[in-house]
Amino acid sequence: MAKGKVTFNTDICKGCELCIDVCPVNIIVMDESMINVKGFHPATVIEMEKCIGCGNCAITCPDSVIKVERF
Amino acid sequence: MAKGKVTFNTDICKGCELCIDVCPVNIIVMDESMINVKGFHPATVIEMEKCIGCGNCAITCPDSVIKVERF
Amino acid sequence: MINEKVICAGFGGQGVMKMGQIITYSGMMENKHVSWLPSYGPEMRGGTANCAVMVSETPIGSPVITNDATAVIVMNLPSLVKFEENAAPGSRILVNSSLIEQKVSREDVEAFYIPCNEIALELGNAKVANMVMLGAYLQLANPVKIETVFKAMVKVFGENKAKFMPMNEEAIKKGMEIVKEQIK
Amino acid sequence: MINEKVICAGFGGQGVMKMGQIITYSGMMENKHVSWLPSYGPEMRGGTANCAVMVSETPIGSPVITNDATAVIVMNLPSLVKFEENAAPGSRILVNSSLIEQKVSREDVEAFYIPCNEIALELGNAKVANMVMLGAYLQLANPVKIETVFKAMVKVFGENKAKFMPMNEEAIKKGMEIVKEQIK
Amino acid sequence: MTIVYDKSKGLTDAELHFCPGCTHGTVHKLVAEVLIELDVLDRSVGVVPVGCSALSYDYFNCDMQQASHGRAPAVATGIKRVNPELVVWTYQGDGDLASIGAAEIVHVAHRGEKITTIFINNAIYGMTGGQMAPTTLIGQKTTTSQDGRTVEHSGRPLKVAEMLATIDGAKFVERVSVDSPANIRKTKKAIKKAFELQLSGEGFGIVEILSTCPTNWALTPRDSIKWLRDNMMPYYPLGNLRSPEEAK
Amino acid sequence: MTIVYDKSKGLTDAELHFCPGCTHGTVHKLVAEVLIELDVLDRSVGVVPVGCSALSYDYFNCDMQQASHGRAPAVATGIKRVNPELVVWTYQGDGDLASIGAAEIVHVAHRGEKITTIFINNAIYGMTGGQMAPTTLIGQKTTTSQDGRTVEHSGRPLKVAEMLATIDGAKFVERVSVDSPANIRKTKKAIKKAFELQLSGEGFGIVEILSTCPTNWALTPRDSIKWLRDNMMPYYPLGNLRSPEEAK
Amino acid sequence: MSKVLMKGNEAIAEAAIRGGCKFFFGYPITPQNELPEYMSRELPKNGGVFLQAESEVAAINMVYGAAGAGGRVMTSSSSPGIALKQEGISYIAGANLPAVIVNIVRGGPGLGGIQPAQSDYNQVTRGGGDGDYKMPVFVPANLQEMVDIMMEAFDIADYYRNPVMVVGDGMIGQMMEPIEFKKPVPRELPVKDWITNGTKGERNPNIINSLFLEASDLENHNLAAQEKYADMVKNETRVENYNMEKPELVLTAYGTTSRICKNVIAEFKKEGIEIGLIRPITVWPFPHKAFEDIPESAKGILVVEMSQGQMIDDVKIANNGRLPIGFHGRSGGMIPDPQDIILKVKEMLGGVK
Amino acid sequence: MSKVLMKGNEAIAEAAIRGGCKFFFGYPITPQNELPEYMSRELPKNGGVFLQAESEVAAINMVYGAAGAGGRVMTSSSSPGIALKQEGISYIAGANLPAVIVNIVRGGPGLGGIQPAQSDYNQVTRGGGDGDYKMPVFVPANLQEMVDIMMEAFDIADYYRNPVMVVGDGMIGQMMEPIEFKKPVPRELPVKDWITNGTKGERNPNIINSLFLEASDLENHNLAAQEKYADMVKNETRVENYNMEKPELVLTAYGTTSRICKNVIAEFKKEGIEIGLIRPITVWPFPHKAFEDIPESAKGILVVEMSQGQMIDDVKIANNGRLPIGFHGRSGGMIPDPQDIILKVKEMLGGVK
Ligand SMILES: Cc1ncc(C[n+]2csc(CCOP(=O)(O)OP(=O)(O)O)c2C)c(N)n1
Ligand SMILES: Cc1ncc(C[n+]2csc(CCOP(=O)(O)OP(=O)(O)O)c2C)c(N)n1
Ligand code: SF4
Ligand code: SF4
Ligand code: SF4
Ligand code: SF4
Repeated sequence: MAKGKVTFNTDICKGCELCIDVCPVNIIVMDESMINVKGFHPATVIEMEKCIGCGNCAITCPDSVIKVERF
Repeated sequence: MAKGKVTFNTDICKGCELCIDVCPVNIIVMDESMINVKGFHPATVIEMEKCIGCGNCAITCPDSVIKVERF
Repeated sequence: MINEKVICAGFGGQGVMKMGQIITYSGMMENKHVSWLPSYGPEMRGGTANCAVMVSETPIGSPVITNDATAVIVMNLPSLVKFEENAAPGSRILVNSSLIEQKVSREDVEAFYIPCNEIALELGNAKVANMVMLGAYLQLANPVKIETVFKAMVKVFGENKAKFMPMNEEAIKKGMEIVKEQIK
Repeated sequence: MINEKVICAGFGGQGVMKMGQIITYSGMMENKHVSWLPSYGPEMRGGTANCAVMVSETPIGSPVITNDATAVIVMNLPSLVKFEENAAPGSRILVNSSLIEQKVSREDVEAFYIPCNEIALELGNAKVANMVMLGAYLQLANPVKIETVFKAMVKVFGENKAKFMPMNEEAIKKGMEIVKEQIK
Repeated sequence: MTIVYDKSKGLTDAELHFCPGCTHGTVHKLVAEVLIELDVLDRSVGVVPVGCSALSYDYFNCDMQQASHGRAPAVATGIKRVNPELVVWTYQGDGDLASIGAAEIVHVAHRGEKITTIFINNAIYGMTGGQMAPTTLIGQKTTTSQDGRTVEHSGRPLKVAEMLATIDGAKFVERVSVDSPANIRKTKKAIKKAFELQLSGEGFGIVEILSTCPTNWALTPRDSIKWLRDNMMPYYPLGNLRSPEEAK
Repeated sequence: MTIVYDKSKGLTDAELHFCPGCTHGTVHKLVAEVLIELDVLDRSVGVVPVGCSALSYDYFNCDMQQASHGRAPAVATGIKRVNPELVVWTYQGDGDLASIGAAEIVHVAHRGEKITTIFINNAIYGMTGGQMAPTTLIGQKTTTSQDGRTVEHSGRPLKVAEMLATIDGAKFVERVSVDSPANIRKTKKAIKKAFELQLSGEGFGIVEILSTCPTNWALTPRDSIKWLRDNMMPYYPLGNLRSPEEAK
Repeated sequence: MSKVLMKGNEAIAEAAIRGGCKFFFGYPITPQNELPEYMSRELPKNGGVFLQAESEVAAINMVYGAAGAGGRVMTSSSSPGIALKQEGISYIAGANLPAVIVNIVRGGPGLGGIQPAQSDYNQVTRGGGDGDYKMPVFVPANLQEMVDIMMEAFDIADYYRNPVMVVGDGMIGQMMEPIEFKKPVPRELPVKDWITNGTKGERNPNIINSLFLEASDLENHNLAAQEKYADMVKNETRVENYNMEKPELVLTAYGTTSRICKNVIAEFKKEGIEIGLIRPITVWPFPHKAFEDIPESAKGILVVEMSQGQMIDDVKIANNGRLPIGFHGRSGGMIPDPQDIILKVKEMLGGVK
Repeated sequence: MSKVLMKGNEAIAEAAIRGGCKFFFGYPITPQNELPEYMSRELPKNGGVFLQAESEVAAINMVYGAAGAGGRVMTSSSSPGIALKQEGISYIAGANLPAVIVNIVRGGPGLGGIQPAQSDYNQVTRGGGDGDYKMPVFVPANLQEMVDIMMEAFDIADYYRNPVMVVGDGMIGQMMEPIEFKKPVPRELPVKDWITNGTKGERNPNIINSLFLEASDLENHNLAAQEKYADMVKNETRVENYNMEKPELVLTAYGTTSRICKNVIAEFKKEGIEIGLIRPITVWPFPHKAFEDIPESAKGILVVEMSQGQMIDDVKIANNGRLPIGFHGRSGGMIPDPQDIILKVKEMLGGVK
């Protein structure tokens, strides 16, 4: 399995949760612990090591919040 | 063969000649000897006895100039 | 001083618009002030057609002729009925007597009757009836030189119609002759 | 003589429009002159929302509040920043201190800080933060009777929301209490 | 002695102003005859467009409205929604219906308005003196395509019937021609069916009629018929594209 | 370490004003990515409509024009005719394109204008607060069909792609959806093909994209995706309706 | 009847229904959307029909057809949408059809903005349609007046067989005020024997039309319309003269702007300065007489508009050179600030002293 | 250059091409059809593009796009067609785009007729589009002047980044007069660095737009436009003062109507009565100063229009109450008769003596 890394531009996340549904390894959650400047709980990744770098979340995010790298 | 009779409301004929082409027995001609109030040579029938009363001329005439009877 | 205001009227296809344009064009070629104003209707074909022509040595105000026409040229009956009243007192009305049996009813104008279609047919081309009438008008009013008219004609009809010019010229001359007889 | 000019401001979803409408409706029920004027933007959802409410014993001229608000109610920080200046000297600014850490910078007005969201959560319903604030305002300005407000509330929320009324009433009362302490 | 054909009672006494041999007149007769045969003339409202038939409110023996250019379908919608008992129809040219009025015709079809449209496709703008229409054929010369229409500049002619037939609410769509007595009779049948569809409340019906414009085609009326047959009919196939049976 | 995905250089730094989860944003990215991949961004002019994307001139990193409601195709025509070297595209919602702009979209297709249209079908008017669109589904509740759209009152929803595919000049017509990563990738492919068609000068291309409007559908973004899949996709079949091969 | 609190757009809709409106054809546009939305819900319950048209152009032509068929019909829109309706309005006027058009004005030009504005005064009083037509244009200043006028509007349209326009700015559309629906004084309305509702074999065909190819026919048609317009000028001109007994200066403004002016007047009263207000309630016909009647005490007129100055033309015509005219305008959705008006008034009073 | 005899519509087209027009988008309508027809034939020969749009609405929006892309572009139409263009014109003005719009006016309202008229004065000077926009409106009286203006129009549009309208009545469109194509005085035109012709990677994106959601932005946008309009008023106002040395009465008329007035003046001269004429060549900006400058000798102003009275409003504003104003108008395609004008003048002279 490829290894991936996702980075969120947390400030502009609108908390729509669309990225959650498309992650094949179910590692995206909303960070209930924080509210960003826009007033939303932004998306974040738990267990980054599981990420396969498929890019589904990034292509799905309407607001280009997510950057995905693979190594 | 049925016998027909055609009557032209000569005053409103526009001399378009469309009726000539559709007469199966070729009896419609333009009356070159007269000009109607609209300035046209109106259509008329020669050899009325040949008329079969098919109504082709009448249904074709855009200006409802022609009345067709059958007997 | 030339200050012609001519109405040319007839039905579509009689060439009244061209007639007016030739006069206008000739005037321009002689550096006179001119204008040509057509009537235009929803049915721009068929029906009646007419235009107002001005040829003047001074600038033209309104291109519209009201009741001050110096000449009224009518090629069919409805035109006579409609435009008779536009002739100024003392002016001329030119009637195409081939198609108009009726006479001019006014007393205060000069009336001329030219059998344009018959003359045209005599000349061998029914289409030059308007040129016959034009000749008659030119003879009477003389606002421009006849040579200018012959040149203008080519412009108005287009160079590619040049071969018809001799016939047109002949028709104009015939028209001039005919009306000369009437003046006598 | 009552002549209240209230700005209610917050972000969409905080219920500031309803808050304003309840005041307005109550005023009308008590036969006062009232008006309610919302701001409206291209994104009518999200973003900020605010309305201007008038309750007066004389007819209302302009429904617009410029710098003559008798009370400014702000539920979030951008609203405080934006509307602080609209408060008339000597008037009141009511701040939702749950979401706004900043203090009112003006000296010529009375400032009150009500932790609406926290109180609402304490009451068990995060959605009644606006009612807590409404209570605080009513306590301070008292433009209409509290019973009228309870009646108006039913109208504004709709009969089918009647079951939420006790909670709303409670929130209002709580708001009144809290601010009473501050006055002391 | 039986009368085989006489001027329809659905028409007034006014003389048509159309040019000699223009098949607008032919279609006028057919519409009038159908309204009489269906016995709906006295509850019928026709909407005429801007175009050579702009004056046709004077020719039909029923209530009429004159509509702004392209908007006859909207006007008809207004009439029908006010009074669904009325038999409402529009009569439109190809400039009117296919060009400026494209949105309005698409949307009566889309809404399935219970009206009937008679669409005269003569591949040109008649009234204004022969400009290119969306239906003008490739190579056809008009006053705004003086070297003939080209695909590169203006695309291929719009097939209105085919386009509208994709819309669910257009329950009857047929293309006909008035180039021969047989086709004129078929045209009448199509018009009748379209009106019957309205009477049964099924939806929108349109009859596209290939028609001539001798004046602006610069052909005699007789040659115009031939031109229509040789040029328009191959590009615009006749036939029914949608009928209630099929729609089910 | 390779970058799998990052914000497209075809977009500016401006934050999108769309509601959370609105797939307008998704499509914006795809268009920007395609313009970059085809290396035409710097000779591209986008035309945005009146609708939720009215402000999108701020989001694309190329020259932009804001068009009046429904007329983006006409505006694009003007641009392309002035400068055929430009890569011209319109971005339109279903109110804009299918309702008020029906004539304009039909006629760019009819003329075969060499432009590309991105058509966002979200079955509702977004910007104005959720009114019925021509694409609103039967039974769907909107602020102007509060008991749900009915066939009797408003007809069945308009299938724009099917309608335009009947027009010769529309050389590329495809319907896609952005409900899943796979479909998003297909959408991008379709957009790319449509632009390639423009580059090869073949004619008009349009991609109809089934999209969500969580705000006016009154659903969460995630439920909106589901609603799109369950309700829109069955009525609006995905797929290519016209492509250059087929057109030949 | 007791008072209700309603949002302007909804109040307009309700008043229209109570005024006898049965048919609505319109197209969404901010800031008037609540109006069609209310209609879509309520008209069917009242035996009417609401239809969302494919565009403003289609909507106004549906109104034409519906009015011609005898329906009591209206449409509503906002500035750019009204621009699109100009041809249709001209047709409706040309064909002598009764219809009501509501215009909730926003800032322009072009797409502009959606905030309240009065920059369509020219559009509504001079029109962008072709020809010499006119229509009564009402510009109420509060919801009660708006509602009163809406309830009357359909009668006025029917009475004259003419379109009637009712104009509010975005503020009027969005705000809430208590209103009471009061039946207007009934008018004796002519029988609609000219409508296209089918001859039923009982009469000659009726024709709805604005085409007159003969110039003289068209002129006569226009002259007949002029007579109708003269009647409107005589009977329908409305104006409020406020504090006009002995004003030192006269403000003139309409719609919500006039309310701001009233605040200004109240401020001046505190200082003992009397400022008057002429508030046109119809901007066509324009209340010329109110300006002729300005007392000698007045030293000038200050026109206040939410535009760069459009009504000012009519004020100049009405004033006919008598008094100095000043102008204060804001645009694009900016609302005049009472303080600015006060300054301007003081400047004018100082300037002419 | 020598004179040529051309039909008005064709002369306009030729002058436009010589004035640098490269793009034409229009839709057929009588009485201006010869104009697009000429363009369809001649523009391609001059490296330009003619496109018949699907409607007037599409045409004006194509103009918007083309102007935004840097094309020198025009459209033409007649009254109801111009009504349909109102929204588009407002957008063009709102987005600061240069374009030329020709309007060959016919009788209205509605479908009206196709004979010459001037009943769209309000439409062209006050617009039916939304917002506070303005554009120079030229109303030449003969073909030479029409042609001169057309050759300049594109420069004026480019100079101000503003739409320009050129108006004739049906007569101007249909008549023939000798004309000479004379190059206008060249203007220094600003570089079009704002157009959407692709960034080429060399600059930031250009945006063509009229949307400003922030009220203050939209107001500033409007204020900037007002400055531009003020420049136009200063620099582009045109008028002919004819026989204005010592007139007993002043006629005012524009376009072909003014020519009829000149005939009237000639008639009066014969009687030794001096009548003047103020002939606006631009109706916006309106030549106010010409009216201020009317000599003391004048006893009144007679406005002559082919309408029921529309320019009269601007005359009243310009006159500012100074002189009595009379009106003579014909409409629907009827052309004022010099005799009627003479009678009216005599009545006014008698009336004030
Ligand atoms: C808004 C508007 N635009 C244009 C016109 C001019 N016009 C009159 S008829 C017509 C089109 C005629 O063509 P078509 O619809 O094909 O009908 P036909 O005359 O061929 O029967 C046009 C463009 C108009 N009257 N109104
Ligand atoms: C001429 C005109 N009519 C109406 C409007 C109001 N309006 C703004 S956006 C819009 C439609 C939005 O719907 P859609 O095109 O489906 O786009 P979405 O907002 O859903 O993306 C309308 C009707 C306008 N601005 N101009
Ligand atoms: S899809 Fe994007 S905007 Fe939505 S929650 Fe995920 S990161 Fe945030
Ligand atoms: S078809 Fe009719 S109009 Fe034509 S020639 Fe025959 S009778 Fe006359
Ligand atoms: S112009 Fe053409 S369509 Fe019109 S009446 Fe004449 S022949 Fe018929
Ligand atoms: S209103 Fe709908 S379409 Fe518009 S941004 Fe919000 S979710 Fe998207």
